[in-house]
Amino acid sequence: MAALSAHFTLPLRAFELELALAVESTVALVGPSGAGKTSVLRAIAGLVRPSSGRVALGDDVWFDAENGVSRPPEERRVGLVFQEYALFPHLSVRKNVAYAGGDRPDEYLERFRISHLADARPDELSGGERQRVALARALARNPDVLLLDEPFSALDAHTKSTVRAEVHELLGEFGLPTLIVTHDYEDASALAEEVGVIVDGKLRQLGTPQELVSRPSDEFVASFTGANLLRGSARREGDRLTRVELDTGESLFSTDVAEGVVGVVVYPWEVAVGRARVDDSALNVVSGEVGSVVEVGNRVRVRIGPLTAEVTASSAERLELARGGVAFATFKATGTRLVPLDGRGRPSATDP
Amino acid sequence: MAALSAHFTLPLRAFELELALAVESTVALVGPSGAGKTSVLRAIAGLVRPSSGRVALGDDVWFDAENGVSRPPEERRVGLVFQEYALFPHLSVRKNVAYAGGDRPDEYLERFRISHLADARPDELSGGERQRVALARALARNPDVLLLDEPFSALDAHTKSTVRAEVHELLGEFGLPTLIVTHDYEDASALAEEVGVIVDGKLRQLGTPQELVSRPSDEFVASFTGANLLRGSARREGDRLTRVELDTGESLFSTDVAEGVVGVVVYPWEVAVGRARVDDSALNVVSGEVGSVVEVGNRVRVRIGPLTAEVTASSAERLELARGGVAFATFKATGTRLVPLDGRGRPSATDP
Amino acid sequence: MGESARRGLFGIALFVASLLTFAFLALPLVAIFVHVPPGDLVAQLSNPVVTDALIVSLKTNLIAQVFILVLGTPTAYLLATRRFRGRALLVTLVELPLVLPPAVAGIGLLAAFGRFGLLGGTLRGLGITIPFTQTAVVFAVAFVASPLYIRQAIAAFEAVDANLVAASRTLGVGPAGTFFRVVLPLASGGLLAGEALSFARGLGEFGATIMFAGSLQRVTQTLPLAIYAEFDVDFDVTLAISAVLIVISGALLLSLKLATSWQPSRLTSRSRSELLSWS
Amino acid sequence: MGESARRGLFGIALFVASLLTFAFLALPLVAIFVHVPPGDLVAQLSNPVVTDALIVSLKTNLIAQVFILVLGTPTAYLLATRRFRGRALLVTLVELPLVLPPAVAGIGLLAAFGRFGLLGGTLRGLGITIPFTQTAVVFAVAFVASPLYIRQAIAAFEAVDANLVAASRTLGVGPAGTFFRVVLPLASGGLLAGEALSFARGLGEFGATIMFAGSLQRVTQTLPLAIYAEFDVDFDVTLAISAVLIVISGALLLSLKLATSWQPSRLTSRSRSELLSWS
Amino acid sequence: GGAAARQAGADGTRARVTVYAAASLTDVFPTIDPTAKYSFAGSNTLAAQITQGAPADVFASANMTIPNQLNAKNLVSKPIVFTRNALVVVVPTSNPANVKTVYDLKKPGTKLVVAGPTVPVGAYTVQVLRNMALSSVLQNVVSRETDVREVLAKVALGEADAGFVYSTDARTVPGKVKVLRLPAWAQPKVQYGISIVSASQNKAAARAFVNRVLGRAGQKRMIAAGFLQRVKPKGK
Ligand SMILES: Nc1ncnc2c1ncn2[C@@H]1O[C@H](COP(=O)(O)OP(=O)(O)OP(=O)(O)O)[C@@H](O)[C@H]1O
Ligand SMILES: Nc1ncnc2c1ncn2[C@@H]1O[C@H](COP(=O)(O)OP(=O)(O)OP(=O)(O)O)[C@@H](O)[C@H]1O
Ligand SMILES: [Mg+2]
Ligand SMILES: [Mg+2]
Repeated sequence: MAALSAHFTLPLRAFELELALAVESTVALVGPSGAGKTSVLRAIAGLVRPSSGRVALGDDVWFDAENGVSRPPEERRVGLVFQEYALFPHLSVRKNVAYAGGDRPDEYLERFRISHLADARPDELSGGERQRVALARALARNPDVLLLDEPFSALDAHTKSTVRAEVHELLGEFGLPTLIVTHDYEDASALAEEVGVIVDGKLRQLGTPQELVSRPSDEFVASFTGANLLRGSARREGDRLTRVELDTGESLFSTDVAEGVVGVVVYPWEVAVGRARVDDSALNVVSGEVGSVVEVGNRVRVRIGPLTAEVTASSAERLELARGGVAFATFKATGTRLVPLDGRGRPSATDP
Repeated sequence: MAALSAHFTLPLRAFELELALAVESTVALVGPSGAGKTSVLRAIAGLVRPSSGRVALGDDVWFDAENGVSRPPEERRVGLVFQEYALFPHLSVRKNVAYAGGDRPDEYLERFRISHLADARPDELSGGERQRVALARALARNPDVLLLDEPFSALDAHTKSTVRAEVHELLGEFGLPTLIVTHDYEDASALAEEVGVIVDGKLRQLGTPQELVSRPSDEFVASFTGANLLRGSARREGDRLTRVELDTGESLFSTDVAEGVVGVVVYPWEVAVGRARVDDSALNVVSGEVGSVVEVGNRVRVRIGPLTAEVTASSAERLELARGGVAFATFKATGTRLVPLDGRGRPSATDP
Repeated sequence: MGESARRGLFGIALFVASLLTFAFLALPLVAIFVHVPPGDLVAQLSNPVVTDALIVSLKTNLIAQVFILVLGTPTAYLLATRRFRGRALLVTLVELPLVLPPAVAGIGLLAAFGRFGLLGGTLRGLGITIPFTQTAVVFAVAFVASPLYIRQAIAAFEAVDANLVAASRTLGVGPAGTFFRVVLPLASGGLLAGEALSFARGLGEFGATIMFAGSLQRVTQTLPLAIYAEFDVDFDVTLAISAVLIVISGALLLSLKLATSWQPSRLTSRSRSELLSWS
Repeated sequence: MGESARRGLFGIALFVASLLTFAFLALPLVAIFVHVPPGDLVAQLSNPVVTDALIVSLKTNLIAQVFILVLGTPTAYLLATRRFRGRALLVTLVELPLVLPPAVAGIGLLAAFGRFGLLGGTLRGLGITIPFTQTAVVFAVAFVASPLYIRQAIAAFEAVDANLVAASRTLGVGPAGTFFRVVLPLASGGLLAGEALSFARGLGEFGATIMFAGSLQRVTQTLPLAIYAEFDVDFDVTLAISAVLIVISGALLLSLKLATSWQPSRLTSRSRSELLSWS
Repeated sequence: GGAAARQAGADGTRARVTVYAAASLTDVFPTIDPTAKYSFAGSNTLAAQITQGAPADVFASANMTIPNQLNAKNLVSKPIVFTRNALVVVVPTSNPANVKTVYDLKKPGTKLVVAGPTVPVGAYTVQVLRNMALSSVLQNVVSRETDVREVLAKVALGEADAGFVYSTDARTVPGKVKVLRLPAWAQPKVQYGISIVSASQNKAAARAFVNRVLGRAGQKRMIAAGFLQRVKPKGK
């Protein structure tokens, strides 16, 4: 399987999309709405023309600004699954899958377990079914690259996990170079070996899910991977610790090295909760009112002041978090990371 | 605060919406797309007229089929937040919030931290900001009931949790009777004391999140709360155990009592994973290929045959689940629940 | 309460205004049929003036519509899918005949294709004369009726979801294939509607025809011209012909309705209607 | 490769067809201006025939448009927001004049309001004569031009998101308030467009007017009628008047374009245009 | 509605008389009374409009038949002959079909334009041709216009090769058309009749106008415009 290599710049309304990617197995791009995710796929598929750069599959060049090469979409062997699936409403499921005239569409109907829907119209299908038809159609064109745009955003929360597992297995079977874009980090980490975080058209960080979680390059990546973020100003303390003065006045310690305005990143499952203050120099403590208490499976996500902590249902019971009141969130200095605050790309909903 | 009581039937295209509700504090309705959730709110707000039934706030009757009472929307004191927010695109944020002419809108702008956006047009706002404007607008009309339609569906995954916490706190402050509809069980359980599962216009089960998880009334509720579901036929075995013959041939034991075709419900966190078969009469064992392996925070959701299990990252490492191969999922007979299979309401994406 | 009172007033205002509109628009049509006993209506269909005019009208209009479809459709597609400098100007050009006094259109056609018109010399060189011939009628009709079709077609093409076109392209089907397999089927409703409108408008063409093609029974005298000619001879005949034309136009329009009935989003309109069922 | 070849052909076909269309539509207009030295164009504006006709046209059309707006808007809103039995029929009725030969419209108006018309007796009783007066012109214009406005208005009202109306209602604002504070502002673009079209169509009205109002200078002789009349007297004058009218209509249409330019979803059209920038 | 209607009539009532006159009088009548309001068209069309209740005060027709018919229906007063006219053939000055005499009109392919049979001049045309045994010429007709001025216009534009109009019309487009006279013996009796509309609100002014036309000054202008004496001078 030839790998897809794409580096280009594409002027969008509000900013310029600018990235370089090499897709061999499965890569996912995560980013907020309007980050330019769909535009990336459109550029690779040849639906928009970048202002500069190069897009090639192996040594088959699809786009090259220098040499004025720009193949139309129908001459690039891409399988693009659109955000809203873009099934042809006037054609039956079978006709949709057979549209590209690929060899034996019925095989694909079989494979995607939609044979029983062959004669239905798209508008009679459920979200999950639509999704499979769209995938089948894209693959029936037997492409050399697979591009998925928000493959799950149109699904109910409860069907999503099932579908996601299916898709994951299918991707395995076909083993095509695949580029997925989504705004849901969990989807991305579930499907891709490599995840890139894209904001305002720029790639903030590209790496394995583990890397993103263990070494987020900035506050935005951190918040995307589900971490808590506390703003403060850092000062070295001794040679191994950094002291961070929070805007709230409290101060935290981190084993990361940094100076000036930073964000302290700590993941909910690194945070322990208690009703009494523990005094342990190795532990950071943040106290606050108990906010929302959310049961997730057998665990409970509880908000304490600026922090979200994740504790077991049992300990939540023991601490009677449900009744509110003050609580103390504690986490190790080693459990924290410090990231620069460039002031950009903050999740808007948390703006002051 | 007077409570909202609503019981009515409303013929929809495909089925009849039929439910009875009493909302004193916060109730959430969960259901798949097309279940009739929005229609419930529309009926209560007076935007559609039920064919029969009664809607009243305390003893103030809004709708009563018998006595031909049917107040128009503007005469029911509801604060309805629409699925896509339905902000007036031609009005500034301030004008939107002031639309109902409620006393001092600026207070609400303050309270919802959108004063800095007062003069912006809705289309210049981020999802999270829109959401707060919509809430502010609905509350500025100072209503007696709050109705929220998919309050988070328009948000990026990563801003959602933050916003959800905010909303939860605001609901606390205002302490209005609130009815939320959503297709995301997690959202529902996060915000509401009582959660109802609605499918095809019928209320399947109404109870606290804990009740739904511990005693799902049917396969649909179970799958909605994130459980695994295995089909099989049950036969009593001794007086305490029930043996369930799975379609796959394997057989499981449950402490629940049932006969005939049933669904075996087991939650991912009740399932342990191993590479070797453990033989323990008290343990159910299901073996299968390791499918998708998804990291979620510090835990890993792994698919083994028909089951999804949730294990710690560390044990996932130890078992090298990532490399696939066969694995064994084990769970206690006491950890299972048996639900009747009415064949309806199965999450369509998992249809054969 | 004042609110509901005002609401009542609003509803009444709506109702009264609509009633007036409908009355004003219906009266003239009703009046004609009142004057014309069904018998006459049928009898007129054997009146040579009417039959000849009907034939001329149909023949010229069918030819004109063929041209409108064959040339107008690509034009509409171009205008709907391309953005370029001067596009607004071209759209205006395409719509201008719609708002131009037909008489002016006639003058224009004379000035362009008449003996001493811009192309007069060229045409004479080719031994072609257009004024006073059925060709002239076709020209007049095509000129006056095309905008109605092209406008609708542009709208119909613009309404086709761009993502479907994109999907077709990424599935390896070129622009042509995409046009015929995706765009055309999805736009067909709107195109049909536009075509019906355009055809009806063409059938009614009067000012431009009389100026550019003159009026000669069996050659260039279309139904509207016949009406005008008959007007001073026998008002009853005129009424009867009018009735015939109303029936034709009405039928066309209804077929149009059926062709497009599916277009407005059902849910939206339905729920809105419910919403306002009190006001 | 064959694909790209076919694509080339398709592009060329599109291009050629469009070129032909534009040429055909532009020629008559160009021709008129070729014949008319700009001097004449200005001179005509002081020709009493033209000025009288211009005054009559403007007066009658303005009155007609006031009626169309005042009565047509509620009618459109009713048809856009209510679903009831017979609605399709009423919509057809509203659109019929659009496809009716203007001459027939004139006959219909005569049959309704003429001396021997349905209401003839009643009107004479009230000492009112309508045919061949300026009132007749207003009637003719209103009858022929209203559909263009009402159709657009219906579309504009239907395009207003039902949820916004619902939101306004749940915020305690009744139907009337909602109409004026939400629906009207959001529909204004479409309404303006419709109004411009209707006004332009009215200015061009010919067939119905000559039938129902005759052509009496300073009373019922509108610009189109003046053109027709002058045609017999002095072709150059006719050309000049035509030029004047083309300029007016063109201006109207362009203003219309501007009024509606924002309407088609920008993103869609843009991305579509890019999508096809190869074909 | 009525308001506009009355007021429309009103600018007339102050002695402003409304005259419905045959198209061939388009140029001459305004010289006789510039203050009157005119509607020029085919006499037949005007008649139809008067029948439909058009607010005319005076009706001047290009023949006697039409006003007599209206008079029979008591729609207008008994028509008085106020002038006469003669029929001619006009051809474009460029004369593309090279028509020298009326007999050349027989040449097949000649584009001949005449007025409709209900229009006076159309009827006269048929008579002339019958008188000259040239009815076959009518096979060359390419259009039947709604009034004489339309015929003239089509010829003046050069679109038509020839057309039958009144000699007075021919004079209104000097240099644009050549006139082919028709033999006196073939000429039909072209008499113009003027009458007062019974429904006129404005009879006084109407009578005044008629007298003006019949009066010396009026007749002078008619003759100056090429019309003939009201009554044939008893040939010597
Ligand atoms: N062809 C284009 N030209 C100019 N600007 C564009 C184009 N397409 C999209 N944009 C703008 O570029 C930005 C990115 O759009 P895009 O659809 O790629 O974002 P996205 O990440 O896919 O968002 P979402 O998650 O909502 O789908 C948006 O602000 C959009 O308005
Ligand atoms: N006013 C109505 N009359 C008839 N049928 C309706 C009406 N409104 C909605 N429906 C239909 O009733 C069903 C429920 O619609 P509704 O919008 O309430 O579902 P929902 O649960 O809100 O779905 P989603 O989660 O996608 O918003 C749908 O099938 C819809 O087509
Ligand atoms: Mg996107
Ligand atoms: Mg909904």
